[in-house]
Amino acid sequence: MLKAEDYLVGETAWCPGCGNFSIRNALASALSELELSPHEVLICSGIGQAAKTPHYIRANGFNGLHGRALPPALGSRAANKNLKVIVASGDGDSYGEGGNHFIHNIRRNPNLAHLIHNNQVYGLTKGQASPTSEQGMITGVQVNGVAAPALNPLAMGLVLGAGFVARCFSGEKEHLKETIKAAINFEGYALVDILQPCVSFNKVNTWGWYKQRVYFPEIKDPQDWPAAMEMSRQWGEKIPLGIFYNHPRPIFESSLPALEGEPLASRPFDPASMSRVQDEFL
Amino acid sequence: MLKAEDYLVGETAWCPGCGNFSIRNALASALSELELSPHEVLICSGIGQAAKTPHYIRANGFNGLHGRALPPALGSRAANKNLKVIVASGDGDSYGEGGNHFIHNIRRNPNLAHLIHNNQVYGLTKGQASPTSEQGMITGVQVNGVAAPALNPLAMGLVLGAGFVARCFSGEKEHLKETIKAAINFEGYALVDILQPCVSFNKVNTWGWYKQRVYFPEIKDPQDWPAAMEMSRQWGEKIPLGIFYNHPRPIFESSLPALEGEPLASRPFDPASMSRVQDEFL
Amino acid sequence: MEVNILVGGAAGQGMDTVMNLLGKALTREGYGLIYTKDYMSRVRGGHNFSRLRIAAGKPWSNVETFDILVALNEETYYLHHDNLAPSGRVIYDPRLFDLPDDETRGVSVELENLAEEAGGKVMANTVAVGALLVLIGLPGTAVEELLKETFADKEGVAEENILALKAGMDAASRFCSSCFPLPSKSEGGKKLFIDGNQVLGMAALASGCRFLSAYPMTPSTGVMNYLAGKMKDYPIVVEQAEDEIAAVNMALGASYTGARSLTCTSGGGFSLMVEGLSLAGMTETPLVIILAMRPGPATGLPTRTEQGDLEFAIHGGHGEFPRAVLAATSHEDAFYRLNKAFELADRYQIPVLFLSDQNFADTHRTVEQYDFSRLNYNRCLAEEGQYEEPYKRYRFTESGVSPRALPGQFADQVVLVDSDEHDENGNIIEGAQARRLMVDKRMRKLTALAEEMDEPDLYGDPHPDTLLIGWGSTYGVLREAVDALSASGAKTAMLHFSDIWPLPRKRLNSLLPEVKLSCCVENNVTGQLASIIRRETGHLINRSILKYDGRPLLAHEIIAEVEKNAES
Amino acid sequence: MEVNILVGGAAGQGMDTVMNLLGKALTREGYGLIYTKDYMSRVRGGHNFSRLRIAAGKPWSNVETFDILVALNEETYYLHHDNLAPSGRVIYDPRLFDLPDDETRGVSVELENLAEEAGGKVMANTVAVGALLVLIGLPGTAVEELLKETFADKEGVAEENILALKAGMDAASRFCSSCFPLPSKSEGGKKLFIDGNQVLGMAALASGCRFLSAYPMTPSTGVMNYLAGKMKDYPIVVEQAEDEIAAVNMALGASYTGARSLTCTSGGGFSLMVEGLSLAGMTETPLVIILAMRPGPATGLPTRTEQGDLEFAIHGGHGEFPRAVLAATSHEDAFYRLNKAFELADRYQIPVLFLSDQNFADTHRTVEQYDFSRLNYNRCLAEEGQYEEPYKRYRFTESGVSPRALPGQFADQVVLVDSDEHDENGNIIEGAQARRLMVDKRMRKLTALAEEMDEPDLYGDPHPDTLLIGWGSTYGVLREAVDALSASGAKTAMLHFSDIWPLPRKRLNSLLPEVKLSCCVENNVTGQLASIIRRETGHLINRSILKYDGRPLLAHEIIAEVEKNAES
Ligand SMILES: Cc1ncc(C[n+]2csc(CCOP(=O)(O)OP(=O)(O)O)c2C)c(N)n1
Ligand SMILES: Cc1ncc(C[n+]2csc(CCOP(=O)(O)OP(=O)(O)O)c2C)c(N)n1
Ligand code: SF4
Ligand code: SF4
Ligand SMILES: [Mg+2]
Ligand SMILES: [Mg+2]
Repeated sequence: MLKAEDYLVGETAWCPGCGNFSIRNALASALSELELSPHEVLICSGIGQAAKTPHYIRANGFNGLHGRALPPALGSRAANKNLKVIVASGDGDSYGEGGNHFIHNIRRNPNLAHLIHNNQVYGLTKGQASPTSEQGMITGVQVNGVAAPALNPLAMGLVLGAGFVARCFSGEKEHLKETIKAAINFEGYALVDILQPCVSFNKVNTWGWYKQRVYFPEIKDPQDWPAAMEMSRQWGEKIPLGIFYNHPRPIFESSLPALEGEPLASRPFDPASMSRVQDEFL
Repeated sequence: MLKAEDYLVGETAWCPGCGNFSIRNALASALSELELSPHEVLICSGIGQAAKTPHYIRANGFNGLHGRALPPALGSRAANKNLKVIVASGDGDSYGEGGNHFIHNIRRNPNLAHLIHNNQVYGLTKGQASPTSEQGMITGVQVNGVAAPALNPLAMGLVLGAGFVARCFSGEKEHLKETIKAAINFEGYALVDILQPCVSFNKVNTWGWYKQRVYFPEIKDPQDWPAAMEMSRQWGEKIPLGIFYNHPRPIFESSLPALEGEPLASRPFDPASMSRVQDEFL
Repeated sequence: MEVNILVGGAAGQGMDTVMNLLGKALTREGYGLIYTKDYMSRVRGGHNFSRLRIAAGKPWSNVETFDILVALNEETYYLHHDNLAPSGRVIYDPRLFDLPDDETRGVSVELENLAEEAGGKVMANTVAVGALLVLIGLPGTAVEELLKETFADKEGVAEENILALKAGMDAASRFCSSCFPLPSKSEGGKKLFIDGNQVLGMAALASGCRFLSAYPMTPSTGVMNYLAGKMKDYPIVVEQAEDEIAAVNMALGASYTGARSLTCTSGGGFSLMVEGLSLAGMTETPLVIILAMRPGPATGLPTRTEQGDLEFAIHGGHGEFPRAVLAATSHEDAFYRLNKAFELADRYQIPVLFLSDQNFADTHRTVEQYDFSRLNYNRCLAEEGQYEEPYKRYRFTESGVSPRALPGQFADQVVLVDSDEHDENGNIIEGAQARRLMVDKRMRKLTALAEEMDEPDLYGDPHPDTLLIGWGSTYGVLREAVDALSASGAKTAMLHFSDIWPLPRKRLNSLLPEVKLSCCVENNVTGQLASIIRRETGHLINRSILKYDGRPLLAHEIIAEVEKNAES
Repeated sequence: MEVNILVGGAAGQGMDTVMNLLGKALTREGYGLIYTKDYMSRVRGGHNFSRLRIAAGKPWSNVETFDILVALNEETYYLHHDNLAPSGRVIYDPRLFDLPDDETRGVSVELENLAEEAGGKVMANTVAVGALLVLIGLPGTAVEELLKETFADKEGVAEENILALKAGMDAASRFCSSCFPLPSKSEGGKKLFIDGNQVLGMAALASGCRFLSAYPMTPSTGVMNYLAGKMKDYPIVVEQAEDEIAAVNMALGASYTGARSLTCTSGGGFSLMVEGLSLAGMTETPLVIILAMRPGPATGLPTRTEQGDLEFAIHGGHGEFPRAVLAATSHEDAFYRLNKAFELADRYQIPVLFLSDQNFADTHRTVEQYDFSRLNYNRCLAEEGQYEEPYKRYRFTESGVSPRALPGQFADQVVLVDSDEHDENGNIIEGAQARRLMVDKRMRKLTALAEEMDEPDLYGDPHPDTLLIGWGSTYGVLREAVDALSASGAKTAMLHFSDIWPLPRKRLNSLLPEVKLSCCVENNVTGQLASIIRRETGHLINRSILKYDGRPLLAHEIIAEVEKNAES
């Protein structure tokens, strides 16, 4: 069994004090505790600070285009259902540029864990508002303050039928690690929105700001949708953390006859054997 | 004052019996009753059967790209705030290809009415599933039946902060017309999802199917969000119609200092008068 | 001797049914034919029509004039009667409309009434088929067989249709029978009756394509329909994406993890895919994209044909990376060509664009059965022991092609691909030297790739005075034009490209200096191939014949243009 | 006589502050300079550096060797000391690291300590500026002035910074003072100190651009930042779009309804915009797109430079439609050139691509003040009485340009634009003839448009033996290369394109046959301009100097390559 440290590779390009470090560590610990070997795991990401994660965790990695972390993850589930697929990317990536894939992959429900490093800002491009930026936050582009209300990813997940909806905070490391483990083990699409301080650009939602507000509500029934909705809409003085909803439904892969048996990627093939397919045109 | 018929132009390319006709008529009547002249109105659409609407209503029209009805509508609100902007397009257009614009324009809250001709199918491309197709519906592409649950546009609208959320049925013409009028008059983004039979490709959600199910619930408080959420989630044996939520909030345009005064489009300008802007670089 | 038929009516009136029945029956009877569609971007109403040409050997293209007009509505008669041969015939339903008094070619068949008598109005098309059979002197047996196969599961339906068919035959035989004698049958056993999209779908399936993600878009949707239809019985996943961006990125994910992957679209969707194309180039992920062209810009003419996206296919996507562009020329070739596209994608770990267009996609022809043993499935993956440990996805090699492993293929080895510039391992780099090395590595692939390109097909006089140059779906019509021009004594040949990029130049360089007139024939307004030839070889093509009205080129148009030129 | 300075350190250490202060102060004092940035795609750490060159007249490009190195960390010293002149100096903080014993060029200044003493560590950069001032013999007054302006709202901060500045001056003066004498001042009054993105942003604002929708993407974001900063005081809306697709479509909506509209992006974002580009072509909606290039494919090197998207700019987007492609060559020209882009977009109702790159975008230079009266704002709209009723958006005209009205402009007239092929009114059509007419109408614009293109700038010997050809941001470096080559006696000239498409050909056609050596110099790996020249004129460019490591070309590299060629 590999230890958490064994999953850590590469020299990070993150700022000292960035919340990404804790998320990376939690992910490494989760993989270690789940006894997943690096070659069994695939991490997909888009572009951004968070999206550099595949370079910093020893595992297979698809570091694709900005906003496009989910589609290759979906494709990889079709081609090789044996891979544990984790999407680890930013809030801009997942909810901004990638918003349409967010909507429709929740509906599809592929078996993967989606970890959003939600620093409520565009980090890599130096501090513009992201879809989750607080209303009123002033940036170099939002000079009059962010006009639109912040997008609520958990509530969106719930109305779109996500079976696993959780909020974490990078500063609550144990909870984060356990939630990531649960998300990876969850059969279906698991949404984990992780509040993450960006020390360089988000001067509103700092570590202290989060720390003061987060709490762990008692979750009586993780299959109580209205309760989950209510919790996911709490934001402000008090911000609840936890797995608000946990209710599996049939996964994308189960609708595909081709996925019975060996993974598609490893099945042998001989074109010559196929000639009967032309009979229908005779 | 123009009569409803005066707004009808062009030879429609829709199938006889299509629900689009009623929507077109309701829109024409609404414009007439609101005493809006054709040149004061702009209809934006994408591509699809519904998206042909700008050709069939006498008004300004921007018949753009598939999925991209909302962005030009937003741009047009910035350039000319005097125009009454209506987006009239399909479910595939608005919730499929255009999903990301749907999300983020709800958040922006521009002053426009978004009418979705929701036939729960891709009409123009001959019958593939749309995001709102019923789970299990069989098509030429979804040969094993639609696997994902249908997207619920109203619930999405609600969690994203839409201030006006309504469901109509093309077969309930008076209600449809009145709702369109209310949507056009609403100060902000108004979402009107209109159930519309597609006689050629949707053999599940037919006129009769809808007719049997739709009803008008009593809406006690159109500002009761949880109640609106509950109504918008009702689907199946009973499908409620009505303006489930009506709760204005500051509009996109109000956050823009440039929009005070004359519309941007009509302000005169002389570049030579601008030379002071270079002073900051001296 | 040949017979040409045009069936026209409103969308939804079922021209397809008529043509499919008749085409398949004729194919089974051993005739060579081509069937093309002209249809509007709507579901009901408007005016659509289809042409069927039955000719000796195998006809390569359709012609403008015809012998039999099936006018399913009055408009059809007025729109088309000018091109009906003087000796031709019009099948029409006298209950729907009357022909003008001076029209002597009418074959009035009460299509709807007879259908209703047979069991239902919907069978009016079957009645029309019956009438057609009589006019061309084909016995009903083949069609009856087909009806039985088609409606095998639906009790009584085949029988009713056979009644309708016979009613049509009876009705028409009162006017004329076998008045349009069929040409000689084609040789060489049973043929396929198949359209271009089906050819490509079948080729993909038989090439071991395991994953198609696409978003519906005319005229590419047929490929998706074909493959979706195979999901129940074959190891393939077809996923309708939420948009074309998702489509191309899903396909890249599936390819990266090991499935031969495909996406298909038309111009507008391709526009949305070019960022993913660029990603394929950067990550060196094999991918085949079928780009079925239609007239642009923007939505353009959704159901029409054009060859307007060639330069876009070559230059689309930001940054510089190797790619191949191949095209569907004929039903005969495209089957093997698409297999080649998959092979090239895997061998060079590059994206391969496969250009089709509405003209190719929607055209049915009779073709020889395909030889599936000519297809390949070489994934070119690193085998155990064929890579150095630790595995590095982008290891530098002389050819520029790195040993490719799949995620999970080797215990303890991981595969990292990256959209940023990267080192051999796939990790982000920023250094100037590292960048240069990686660009050079990718670009080195072009040397061997260029060698793989087939020279354009040379057909006609080996030392021509006039050289017609084309690419893609104009193959057939150019061939017929060359035949006709040659028959009238002009030394004519054609050079036709199926592999377009990297542009094969040998034949161009040897032929162009020799010919008196070089002429690019293209279905676009700017003459894109001619520009590319000049760019790559310096040769200025003398003349271009360009058609950009959304309709396919016809042989007589090309011939007239060439002859006009010869005169001047 | 010139002075070259390199400041290096980790991202976040504030090289920008040093350079901006110094650069602006020098500009105010009347010196000509250029300041370029080399930075990584990260926010903290790594290694970034900036170069500042102060030279007589106005320097056009930077050079590799320098006189003063400000090493904000140890790594910087080791990475760069090789290129420090033997007589050079290294400013460093001895509390952070030591120089090697044999390094005699050290100017040790306790940057952080002195800053802390003055009021805070953050002012370490101000201390460094002080040290620099001493070395180049510039009095502190100009910087002090600047500090006062910058911190006008923040009580006490300016004073503290002035203390820090003086501490730096004192510390450095112990080593050497005025040991790098400054060149002569440039002539002609007060100059601007401005970077490329600011030039474009200001040009847009002063061209009456009223709407910018964009999605942040390096190196284009500076344009967005500039214009967003003006939202409070000028009639302009800047909207951050949810993605680049939204950005381009929003801009089209705003343009259609009457605002001069702009979007800006880099290659990946442009890939996502090309469908919208095609829509602009089809709907004939004026639009300017600034494409700030960076190395691709895919994410590539986000903060580096490349000229890799020229052919993509010309051919991107499906279907065929007229467009213009212009480029930023120098700060002097780009200001007026972008105005021309807006004018062309309005005059021809077409999309205009304006190519910039990281090298241009991030480079500050001192330039003459712009003459705003040279800018135009001609919207080319139909005035009352200048259109036929009913108004038809796509009325056929000889020029191909239809009278353009805005929605709501005329009572009872409506304006319909359509992504499908359409008739004069804007309504969907499908007919062959109607299609042909509308394609011809659009394409007719090209005739006049081509006439608008400026011939490439010819600089150097009017009858050169060697002709260097370039485009875009290489203007300055080519100019310096030509000067140097000419000075050494070689008959050299450059032909430099700012208007690229439709390609102006007169000068090419007259010069290329005369020169002994033609050489395209490009920041890409495939030599795109050379290909385009061959495509359009048939001329084969003899040689290409290509750099594709993400760094801008340097004059000495070009000179060496040209001389190597001259020898062989
Ligand atoms: C198509 C495209 N558009 C824009 C960019 C530029 N870009 C890179 S990362 C980023 C935002 C990142 O924000 P987020 O996803 O929240 O990640 P963070 O850096 O905050 O972790 C943007 C806009 C890009 N790479 N590609
Ligand atoms: C980029 C792009 N992709 C695909 C298409 C093809 N297309 C046209 S309409 C349509 C679906 C229309 O469905 P919907 O929006 O529900 O409209 P309906 O026809 O049902 O009214 C599609 C996929 C296109 N025109 N452009
Ligand atoms: S910019 Fe913000 S998110 Fe990015 S590494 Fe720095 S602290 Fe983290
Ligand atoms: S296909 Fe369906 S939606 Fe389209 S016009 Fe016909 S009935 Fe209406
Ligand atoms: Mg972020
Ligand atoms: Mg629909």
